[in-house]
Amino acid sequence: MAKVKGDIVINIERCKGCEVCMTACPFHVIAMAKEVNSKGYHYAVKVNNDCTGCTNCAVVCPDGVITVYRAKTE
Amino acid sequence: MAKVKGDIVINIERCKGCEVCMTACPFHVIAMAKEVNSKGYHYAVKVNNDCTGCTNCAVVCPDGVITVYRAKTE
Amino acid sequence: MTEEIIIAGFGGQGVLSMGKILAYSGVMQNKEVSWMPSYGPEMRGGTANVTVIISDERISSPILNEFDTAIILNQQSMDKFEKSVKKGGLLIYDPNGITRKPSRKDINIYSISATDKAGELGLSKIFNMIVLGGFLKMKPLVNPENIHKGLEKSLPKRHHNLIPENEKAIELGKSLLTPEQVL
Amino acid sequence: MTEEIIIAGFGGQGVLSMGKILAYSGVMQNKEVSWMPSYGPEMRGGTANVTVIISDERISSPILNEFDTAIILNQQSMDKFEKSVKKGGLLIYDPNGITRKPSRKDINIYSISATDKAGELGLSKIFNMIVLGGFLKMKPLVNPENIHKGLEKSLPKRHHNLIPENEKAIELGKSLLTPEQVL
Amino acid sequence: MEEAFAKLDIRKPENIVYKRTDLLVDRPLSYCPGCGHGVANRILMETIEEMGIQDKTIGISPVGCSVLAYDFMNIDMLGAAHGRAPALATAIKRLWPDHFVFTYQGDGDLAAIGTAETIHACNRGENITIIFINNAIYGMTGGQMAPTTLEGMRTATCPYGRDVKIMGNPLKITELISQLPGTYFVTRQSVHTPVNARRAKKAIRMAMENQKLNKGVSFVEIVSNCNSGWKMTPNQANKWMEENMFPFYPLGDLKVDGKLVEKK
Amino acid sequence: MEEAFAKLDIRKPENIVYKRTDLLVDRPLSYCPGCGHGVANRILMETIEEMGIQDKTIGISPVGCSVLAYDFMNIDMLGAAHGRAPALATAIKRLWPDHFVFTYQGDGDLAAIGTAETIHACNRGENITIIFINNAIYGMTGGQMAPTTLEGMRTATCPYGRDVKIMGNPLKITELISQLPGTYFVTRQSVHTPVNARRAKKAIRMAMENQKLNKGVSFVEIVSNCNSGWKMTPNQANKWMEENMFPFYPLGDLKVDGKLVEKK
Amino acid sequence: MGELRLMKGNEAVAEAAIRAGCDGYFGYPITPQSEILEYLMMAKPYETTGMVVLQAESEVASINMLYGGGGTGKMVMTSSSSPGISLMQEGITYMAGAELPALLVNVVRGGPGLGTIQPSQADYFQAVKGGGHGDYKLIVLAPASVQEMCDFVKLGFDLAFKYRNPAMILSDGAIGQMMEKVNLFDPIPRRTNEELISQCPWAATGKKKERDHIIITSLDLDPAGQEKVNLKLQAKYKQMEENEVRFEEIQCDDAEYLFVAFGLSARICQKSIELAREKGIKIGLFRPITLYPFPTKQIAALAKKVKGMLVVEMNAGQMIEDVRLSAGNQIKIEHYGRFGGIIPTPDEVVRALEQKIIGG
Amino acid sequence: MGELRLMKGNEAVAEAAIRAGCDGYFGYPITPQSEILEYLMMAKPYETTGMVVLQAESEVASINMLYGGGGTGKMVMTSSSSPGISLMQEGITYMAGAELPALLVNVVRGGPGLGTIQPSQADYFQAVKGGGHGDYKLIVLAPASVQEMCDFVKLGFDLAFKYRNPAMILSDGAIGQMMEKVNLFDPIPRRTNEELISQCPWAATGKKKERDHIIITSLDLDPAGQEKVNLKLQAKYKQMEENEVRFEEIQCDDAEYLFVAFGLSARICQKSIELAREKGIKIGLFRPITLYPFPTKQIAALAKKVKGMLVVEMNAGQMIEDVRLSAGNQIKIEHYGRFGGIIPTPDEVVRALEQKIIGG
Ligand SMILES: Cc1ncc(C[n+]2csc(CCOP(=O)(O)OP(=O)(O)O)c2C)c(N)n1
Ligand SMILES: Cc1ncc(C[n+]2csc(CCOP(=O)(O)OP(=O)(O)O)c2C)c(N)n1
Ligand code: SF4
Ligand code: SF4
Ligand code: SF4
Ligand code: SF4
Ligand code: SF4
Ligand code: SF4
Ligand SMILES: [Mg+2]
Ligand SMILES: [Mg+2]
Repeated sequence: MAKVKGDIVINIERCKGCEVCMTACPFHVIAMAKEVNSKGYHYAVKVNNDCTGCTNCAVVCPDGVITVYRAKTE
Repeated sequence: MAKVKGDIVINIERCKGCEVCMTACPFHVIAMAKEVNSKGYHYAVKVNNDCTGCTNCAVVCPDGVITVYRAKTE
Repeated sequence: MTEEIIIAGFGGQGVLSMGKILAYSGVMQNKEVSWMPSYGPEMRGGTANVTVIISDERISSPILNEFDTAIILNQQSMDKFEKSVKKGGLLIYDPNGITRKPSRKDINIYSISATDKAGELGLSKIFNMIVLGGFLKMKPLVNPENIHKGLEKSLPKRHHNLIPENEKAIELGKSLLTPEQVL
Repeated sequence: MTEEIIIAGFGGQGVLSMGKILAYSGVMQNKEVSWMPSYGPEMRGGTANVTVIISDERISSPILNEFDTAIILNQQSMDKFEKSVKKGGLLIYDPNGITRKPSRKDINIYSISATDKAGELGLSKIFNMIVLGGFLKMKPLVNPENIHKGLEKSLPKRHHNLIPENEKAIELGKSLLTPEQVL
Repeated sequence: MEEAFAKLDIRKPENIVYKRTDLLVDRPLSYCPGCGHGVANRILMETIEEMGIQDKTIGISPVGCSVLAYDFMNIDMLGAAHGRAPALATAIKRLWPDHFVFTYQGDGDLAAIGTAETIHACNRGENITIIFINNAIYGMTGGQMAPTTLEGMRTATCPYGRDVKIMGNPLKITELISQLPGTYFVTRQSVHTPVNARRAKKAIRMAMENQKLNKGVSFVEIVSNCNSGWKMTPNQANKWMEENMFPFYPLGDLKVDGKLVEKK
Repeated sequence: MEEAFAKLDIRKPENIVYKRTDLLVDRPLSYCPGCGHGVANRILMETIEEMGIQDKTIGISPVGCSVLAYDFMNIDMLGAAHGRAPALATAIKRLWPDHFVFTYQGDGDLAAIGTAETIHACNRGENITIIFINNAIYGMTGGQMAPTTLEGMRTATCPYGRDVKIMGNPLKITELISQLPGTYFVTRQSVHTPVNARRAKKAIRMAMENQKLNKGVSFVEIVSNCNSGWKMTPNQANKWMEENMFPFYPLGDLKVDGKLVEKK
Repeated sequence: MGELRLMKGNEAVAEAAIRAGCDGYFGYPITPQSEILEYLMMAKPYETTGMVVLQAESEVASINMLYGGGGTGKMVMTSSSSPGISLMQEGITYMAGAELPALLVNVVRGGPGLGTIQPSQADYFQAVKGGGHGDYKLIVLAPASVQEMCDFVKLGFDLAFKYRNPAMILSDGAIGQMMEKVNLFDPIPRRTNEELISQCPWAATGKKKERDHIIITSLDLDPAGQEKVNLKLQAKYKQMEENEVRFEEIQCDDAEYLFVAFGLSARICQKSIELAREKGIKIGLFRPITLYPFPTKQIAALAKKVKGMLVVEMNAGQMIEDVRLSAGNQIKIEHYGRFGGIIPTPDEVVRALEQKIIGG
Repeated sequence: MGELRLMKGNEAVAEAAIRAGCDGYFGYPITPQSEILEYLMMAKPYETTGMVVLQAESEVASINMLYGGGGTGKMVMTSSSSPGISLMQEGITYMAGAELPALLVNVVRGGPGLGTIQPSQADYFQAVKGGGHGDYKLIVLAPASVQEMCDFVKLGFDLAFKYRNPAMILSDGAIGQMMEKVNLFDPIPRRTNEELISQCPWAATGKKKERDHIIITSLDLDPAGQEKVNLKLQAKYKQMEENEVRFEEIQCDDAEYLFVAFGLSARICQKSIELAREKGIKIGLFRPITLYPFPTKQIAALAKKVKGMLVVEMNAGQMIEDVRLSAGNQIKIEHYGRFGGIIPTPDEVVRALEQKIIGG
């Protein structure tokens, strides 16, 4: 059966660590890094492979820093 | 039987001849003079004795130039 | 040639339009003209006046303190402008409503009973043309042809049928003018 | 005596309040003071700096182009203010986040590892007091008593219980200061 | 002619039933013959006289035909800049809370340039009375289009009639402000007949009484004629008003005691 | 840490389902972390991109936190004076009738200083789109009270909470303008969750499509957080917004196709 | 060529706007200039040239409509009188800061405050020194006749677009209300959008592929950037000062004394010259036409030739400051003014000359 | 006596207002002065002194609230920064025309237009020449320290009531935002309504039997009446010019050169004096404190003693016109300015002195 698989890429230099995406992800794919970027923000990171590519995180990201991929896999 | 009788006094120098009082009087007591006052207006005049002192004319006179009297007469 | 005129009277007497027809006629005769009205609240039911200047040269001030001619149509204006006529100048007035006649000895004075005549003939709308006629008799600054053109230009198209009547009133005015003091 | 100081770092580092406590302590010691912050959008997530002047005389310009002391808490501020220290003056900096150390040869340079120490002790809220301590060690402009009063005046009443902790941080700062170049 | 009917013996002071109020200064009003402003000025002054609050009333006249209202109303008054009367009233009422404060404004003043001040004073629920003379035109400046000018109506700046596609719809500002919680009493009246004038006066009385009770904004619209601007005689104008203005601006209360009046 | 989960092989251009629109300039936005302005900016630009009208769109940014929106939106834009965006839009749309014109305004901008311009542009039925970000505060200037600040809510100029007796009621400007015949589509949305953001985008799309059809004003309110001004984290702010703002400013359409939506 | 008409100054402005190819007029009624909007509404240019005419809800809205229109490269104008112009000050400094072309007509009435509706020249300072905040300049033209009311509309638009700067016609109630002969220039067609786009590449007209998006603003949060904006503006103003000074000299050649006056006052002074020369006083008139840029050099040169200058203004003394700054303090320079709507008469001006300059 | 505090200039204004017995503050937020309203809202003087504090819907509303309050004799004030003050121009000229007391605080930022929020002095012309229409003057006070921000609130109110004229404190973002030691004067109780009525018989406070009704207006439809109003205003301004000029001279006694500067610029120049005197340049500072009435006579006198003056302003050259008008053109007078929010540093001012005045 074809399964839908997703992935995200976060532009961490542009991330402001607001955590809105984290709240929005139904699959808890996103968490905040301990490290900060050059602007001093704890940026968002992907913490598992459960992404379905639903785009929720990207849709609510105020800084538009998330790119979402989706593909059917076997 | 006691009858109510009215009378009006028009300050003709202040009258602007707008004719609003004339329209408002239920008893056609008021008409406009042929003569003009010093401002050039055909002022309002009393033309009969049918006034009941209802104050209608005074109430609508924009320039407040009508004084109304009323008394019971026999 | 420069003629500096004040026309003054009540708001409803057509003072401004008389000035306008005169000015437009001047334009038609290729003169320089200026028409400077009083404006604003003094006009609401009050007096109105207009300064008209007709000249062969560029006009300097549109606002003047003395005039070659004063055309005066009510008492207030008489009080205000009699003194502003240049020595040897011309004063034309309509005696209707005038309680104090002009008293200056150093100017030419004419009266014109335009109100009465207009009332008589039921022409009160063009009362001002009668007065204009009186003025033109004394100062034929513009010829009848250009007055015609001036009327055409200053009256809205829908009133052009009234031009002949206006012209007649002007002619009437010429005949009504009565000298009172000629220097 | 006039001491002209610039304190510069990130918005969140307590730069302005460090300046304020210093200034208020100066007031308590009966000095003239001025506290002139940078303000506006550059503060939103960006850098912040404040010029503090403490003097025995009336203070002339609150805005200066060179300083007796620069207290520098990030790289941007280093780039901007190292050059503004007067010859023979003092530069104190926290090496955390500094990628290019100060290179001037004509000034006194001290470092103070306040960020690290504060992190270690879980005192990051009063990191700025550690730095202030370092400065006061070099320039004891105000005595501890007046610093206490300064803290009382500048902290809201509900935070007065934290004053002893602040004072301890100042003492700590004095011990952390490390000379790097002494003229 | 007058004399023939003038000799009735009831002309005695004790028989006076209507007399120009002393709160109108003894001088001619500057309004055109037959203009509703005159009646509105008078019934407002009568109300203040009857309430006995002359010494505690501060009025604000606008820029518009009633710009000189302060010359006629025998109370302390301020002439506001065009549209800003509600701002003046706000400050005055807050600074003199036990005084009575009213504004008297035209439709251009209140609903065009002064829209923001009107809405915000109403929204704050300032404890004031607003008298709003809606004559659907800028009377003072020579009859230009107002926000309230009716569709198709001709004015100096819509000589071919108001074209709502270009100029927008007539603005029912009174309906709008009645939606705001800060308004307590909102009514629309007229003064062109004795009945209406008496009713309008009652409304003004209620508006002023509300101030005593600290109720917030009382707003009295008076749909009125501008016969000069409309280029009609006063009686024609009043008739035209009944036929054309009242259908669009229906008379009656919009909000009473802080509650919207249900439309029938 | 990132790396551990980063190696999926579906990261190929053909698999992209969401990507920052090119109509956002490639630079950081100046808004605070988690601020709704960012989402609103983006979905507006996505809409313009999807409609393919970049070359025919003229935008107007206000004075407020979005004062620099012109730096982020990759279209031709004008920065208006505080509150005056609808006046600019009016002129621009009338002078460029086949262009798309929108304003993007905050609550202070649109509902305080700009009240008159807002009401009159809406009343004239200008054929424009108004995007209205209601965060119940003046974000830009450091969190002062806005006309829309809720009762009891604390801001820099009502540090003890908005006291409606002194400061007036929060102004439901959207309800007000929906009453005007010049508005065609009036809706209230939010952008704090994926569902809401998608809905808001649809509303913006409809608003822009209406311009094509010459329908008059389309007005999209977006209830949004100002976490800085409210002194909360973004997620706290969004929660607070749901609990406190939405009851007073309920989401949904107020007017569709020129008709008021009946309240349930 | 042209067309001869007898017109009010206000009507001439309106007709000239249509003929100049103006794209949009936005204004609010106020005496003594309401005829401008009324004339336009009667003429309905939207049905002929396509010019937009809109009665705005206020002067604040009007000026911001101009900001919008001007920012998109359109030829836009407004008109008002003193109180309305005061309300526009924020918008005006925004337009100057954003370098937008537009034409403003101020038919000045007596101030301060609501004042009176009679003519005045008391808005000189506001027009030339900047009634709004910040360092900016308007191009200010002072017509003295109905003909110039007409011509300066075109000139004002030309200069406004040449320098991307708002221009103002500073007239007064008398010139607005009086009628004179006007030679109307031939109508110039409105630019097409394509012409506009090629002539005004700086304007916000919709982002084209081949160029960056355009931003119209007067903001730079970075003070260094804002200083650059200011330096650019100052350089532009210098250019205007070098190239755009306009003035008129009347009988200055043999003059021992000078009237310096603009607008209506200059017309009155012409009559005063006639009167004074009859008395044997050798006097001329210097009339600044551009109040900004001010004819500083010309006045400085004349100051070396004459014995004294009487600055005649319908205000309490405003342009006299610029005259003094130009002429220095070697010769006698005095002011004669009437205010609040009063117009000086030619003879009283001569008396003032005799008392303040010749006698004094 | 008094109370010593370290305060921001903006806070000092707010606290001084409460202490001066101010009856009402009406204002709208704008950087860099929002702390004034914020401080007042935090202090809640309506619960103590009874002072009204209201956030208005706009600056236009604010100034008209002042008109209302001032017209009833209350001690009212507003504050704003440049764009907001531009919006107030109509209201300001109305208040000047109606002769109403009130205090306005302009914490100036860089212009023109929206500009920048950093400090500037580019609103000098607007403040002293009249940003609104008509011939009127504001009393303009230029504080150079936080102490003066405090003291001038009281002084401003005193002068405003003495002359029945709006007074303005022309400050800037730096003085508004910086903290200095302030000696706060002792609170003065607000006047009771009875005191007000007896002190301000001209105010609209409700018509009393024993007097005529009072009318507050700036309108006189009759130009002759309006001219009288203007003559009265001019006479009042003359009074101010004679009695209210304030200034400070620093090291002027032996000076060969002078800085002329106000507000923040004057503070910077004080440092520049230190630097220049170290180099042996004998320089002093003349600081106008009242920008209107301007210290014309004092500058004229100094112009006879020194070789040159450098006018230092955070603008493109505004006060220099008044300096030149005062000093004439016998000595060298040049301008040094930075704009758009940039503050000159003490050393660059010295360099400018050397180049433009001493060397030049
Ligand atoms: C700022 C300003 N703009 C315009 C005017 C001119 N003006 C005076 S009254 C008026 C409108 C009057 O109309 P309205 O308010 O309806 O009052 P009405 O005269 O009809 O009673 C206008 C536009 C002004 N005085 N001030
Ligand atoms: C005439 C004027 N007054 C005041 C300001 C200051 N100011 C800038 S933004 C703003 C309010 C911003 O609030 P809002 O419109 O709600 O936008 P937000 O920042 O919340 O998105 C104010 C008052 C200004 N720039 N211009
Ligand atoms: S696309 Fe959906 S599942 Fe994937 S990270 Fe984003 S929100 Fe989570
Ligand atoms: S929503 Fe965007 S900015 Fe916020 S944490 Fe997630 S990726 Fe970063
Ligand atoms: S009082 Fe009544 S009856 Fe008498 S004249 Fe007046 S309207 Fe007529
Ligand atoms: S209503 Fe008054 S003003 Fe009009 S005609 Fe009658 S009496 Fe005269
Ligand atoms: S113009 Fe109209 S509103 Fe004004 S007074 Fe005349 S009739 Fe009344
Ligand atoms: S201040 Fe508030 S509205 Fe402004 S960017 Fe920050 S969170 Fe957003
Ligand atoms: Mg009206
Ligand atoms: Mg907001």
